[in-house]
Amino acid sequence: MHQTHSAILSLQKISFHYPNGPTVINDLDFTLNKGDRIGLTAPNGSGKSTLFHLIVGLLKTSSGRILCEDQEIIKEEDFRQLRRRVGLLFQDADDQLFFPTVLEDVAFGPLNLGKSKEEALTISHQVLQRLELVDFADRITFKLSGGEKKLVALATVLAMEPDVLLLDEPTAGLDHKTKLRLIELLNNFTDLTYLIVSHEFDFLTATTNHIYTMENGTILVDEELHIHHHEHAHRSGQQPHRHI
Amino acid sequence: MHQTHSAILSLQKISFHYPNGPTVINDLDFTLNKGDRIGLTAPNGSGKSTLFHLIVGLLKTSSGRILCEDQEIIKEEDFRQLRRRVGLLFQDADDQLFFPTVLEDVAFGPLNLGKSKEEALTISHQVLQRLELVDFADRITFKLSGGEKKLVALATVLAMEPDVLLLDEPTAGLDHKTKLRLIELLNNFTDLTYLIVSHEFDFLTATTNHIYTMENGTILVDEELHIHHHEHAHRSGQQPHRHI
Amino acid sequence: MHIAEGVLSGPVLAAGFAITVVGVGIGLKKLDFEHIAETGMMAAAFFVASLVHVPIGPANVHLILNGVVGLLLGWAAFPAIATALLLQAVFFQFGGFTSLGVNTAIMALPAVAGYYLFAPLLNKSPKIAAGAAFACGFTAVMLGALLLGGALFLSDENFLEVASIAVSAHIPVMIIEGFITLFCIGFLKKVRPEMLPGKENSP
Amino acid sequence: MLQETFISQKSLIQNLTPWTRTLAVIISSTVIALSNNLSVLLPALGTALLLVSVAGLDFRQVGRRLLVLSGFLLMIWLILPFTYQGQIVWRISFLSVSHEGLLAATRLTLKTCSMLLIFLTLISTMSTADLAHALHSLKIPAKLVLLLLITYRYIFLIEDELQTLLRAAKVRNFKPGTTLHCYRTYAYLLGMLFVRAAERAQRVHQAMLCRGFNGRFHSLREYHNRSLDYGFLALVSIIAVLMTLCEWKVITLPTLF
Repeated sequence: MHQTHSAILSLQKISFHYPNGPTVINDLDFTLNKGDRIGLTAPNGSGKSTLFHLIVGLLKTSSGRILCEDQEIIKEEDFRQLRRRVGLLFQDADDQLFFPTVLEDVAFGPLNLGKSKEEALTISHQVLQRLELVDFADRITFKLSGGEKKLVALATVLAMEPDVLLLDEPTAGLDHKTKLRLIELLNNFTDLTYLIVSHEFDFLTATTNHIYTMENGTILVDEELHIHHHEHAHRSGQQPHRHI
Repeated sequence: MHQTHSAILSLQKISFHYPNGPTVINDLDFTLNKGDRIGLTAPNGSGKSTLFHLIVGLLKTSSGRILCEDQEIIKEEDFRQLRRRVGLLFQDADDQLFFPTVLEDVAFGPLNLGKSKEEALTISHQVLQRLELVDFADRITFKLSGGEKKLVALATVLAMEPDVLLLDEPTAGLDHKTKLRLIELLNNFTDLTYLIVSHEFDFLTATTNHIYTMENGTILVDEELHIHHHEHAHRSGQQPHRHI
Repeated sequence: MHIAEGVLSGPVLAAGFAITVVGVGIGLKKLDFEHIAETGMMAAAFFVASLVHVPIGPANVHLILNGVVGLLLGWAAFPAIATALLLQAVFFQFGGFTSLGVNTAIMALPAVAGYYLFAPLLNKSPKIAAGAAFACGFTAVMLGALLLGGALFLSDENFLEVASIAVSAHIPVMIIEGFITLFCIGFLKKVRPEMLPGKENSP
Repeated sequence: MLQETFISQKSLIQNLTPWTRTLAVIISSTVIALSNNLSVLLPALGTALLLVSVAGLDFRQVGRRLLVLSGFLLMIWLILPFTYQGQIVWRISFLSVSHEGLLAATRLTLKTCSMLLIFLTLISTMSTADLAHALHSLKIPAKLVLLLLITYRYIFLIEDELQTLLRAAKVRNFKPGTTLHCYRTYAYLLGMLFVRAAERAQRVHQAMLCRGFNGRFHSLREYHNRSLDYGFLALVSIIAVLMTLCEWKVITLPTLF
């Protein structure tokens, strides 16, 4: 992948290992350009979540450089600025939501960005509207279903008005209906650049333009996976089932 | 499904709803005979975990009868007796392993069944041996990996020497290796009757003889899913992927 | 909120132990087996919560939360706090065996007092409930600080200045804990009201 | 991250059973807590330091733990010498330093440091599970022991949840400060921690029921004390008796003050 002037995010030879631990991310090079919709698929434990945590500075790289629009991100303050622009959707929505009501949760980000209460509420309502969650504003977040929580978590991220979205296994534990809704939503975000990590190939083919794999702590951009269809027959039934 | 004299567990028209809540289990009929290995697959929220909780009496049925070898289970004391014979493996092993070390966790059940310290230790060591976990006896629970925790949780259930196992999404969050190990273990338990709830069709085909679905709070025994193979071609790659 | 070992006099240590033995005894007696897992888990949660440092001006204080503990656990606050303090001693050497009695009493007596004084008000109108929650957090720390100061003063009258500094250092903490308790109880009221007293069974 | 810094130390101390170590700490810290005589407390600190070196603990880590006391000790040294009633030894303008004040501050420092070191060396080097069982064999009620075991089991898990929630807040640009917004955020975050703990407790209780729990708890551990244990306890007891005799002036050692 070649770096262009429109690279929003550029990772240059980043590596990461836990203190006295094995190397999780190994000389990883990657560039995300404006408008990119990229999928990453890889076996468990190949460092996908770690990669996301490194990008937003929840973990510190052992070596290598992270650049955001040609500016190197080094200090915690740089990462704070970066986090305004790069939104991370956690794998488990329960880890992301801790306010009593949906509206308060969505408004939390804007408030942290220094918006006034009124502005934060306006933004939150807009985001909820966009995700067709207006009726949820006063619901107790904790009591929502898994799928609803996932959408609310997405709303909390979008309320920060990011340029880039990082989605960590967004379909984990979701029912089919919510998955379809998520696909539709992502396809409607024409102004967003995003990077999705997922096991579900079908979800990635429906939402991204390029799919790469991760192996041994690095992204294999040379071995792009091509979108393709599956034909296969079942002797029995229309029952929902899953192949591995 | 017909009831025979060898029915270990028989559910007759059981229903359940939370107070003022919707009906979760609805007129469910089901019989588990000795030696049965049955899989249940169903969408999220179709009441699978609720069913298991009803069987072992963690929730009380709103109506219907639960019989264990032709004896109706009614009072808490009946359920206490039932729980010796019907072991439930929880979805989250962290909920089931509540002691700091493995051995005391495994021995807890036998001790509660009135075994002496020595007997409890003997049983625990035997179970750990059977699951090839002998080295784990003195390990600290919270330092185990997810897969290890699952196997230890299975050990705690087996230490009660149950006739029937209920496994609630046993593969959730497990890596491939542990899944294979679990399949092997279950297939070696020739003396066990079990009922597995799982999303993973392949896991069920590998471990059970019959697979049923749950829908609208009841088990559809008429629409048994048949074990079958999938043939399909990919235009690209040997990359691991998943079909839905 | 704890006193290191080796500070207090024998009689004060003994009195602390006596109070704690009685308190833990009552707590354990009221703790039926249905609630052992819950109390253990809440003790773990409070232990972890006390690791959180909140800023006040340029400094940080770590949370005490004995007001919340009292409201949620009633008399079971005694065994839960004793457990959490023992873990603090093992992990961070905050106190030790000899001061465990006094330290438990310092935190748990106000927790139980807070339970009796303010728990009944939590089911009243939102304004009263909010006021009660704030007052509970504030009072629990204040009483704790006074007990701490008292323990120092009773050990040696010459500790008067030390004791008064220790008490006044807790004044900002009282205010912070008031707000934290107010919001925390408000959260629980919305999200899981059955955790609050009067919603389920008595302590 | 919650860490048991001293737990994996291999030394003579680790060869003693948790029961021995717990009893030794109870005996020695009780005696030190009740002693005031410097000719008792100085040897006590010496013994504590000796224990630390026998245990082979990392001195930097130990020093870090002593720093925990530094705030309190600083306050003691800044206040006690000037406020303690007694014979004045120095006068610096309007401040006067009393002999008794200096003595009290010294006494306190010696006591807290030696007690912390003894606790650290003998108790913090074992897992809390071992401590719980040791306390059980020292007649602490089974219910309390079970409580301690469950609490210890789950603090790591809950701390993990706390860190995850704090990270989630950080990702959304939360920055702690002296504001109501900050306190509200922390309170909600902790509220969520408590709610999750309560929900987990419910599941744990169900799991306990499934394994036949009826409120009785049986500890599996038995401690087989060996001659090393009895020797150590005998040594601790002799020192304790000597200290007590010294404290009560039944015997006297050369005093330094």
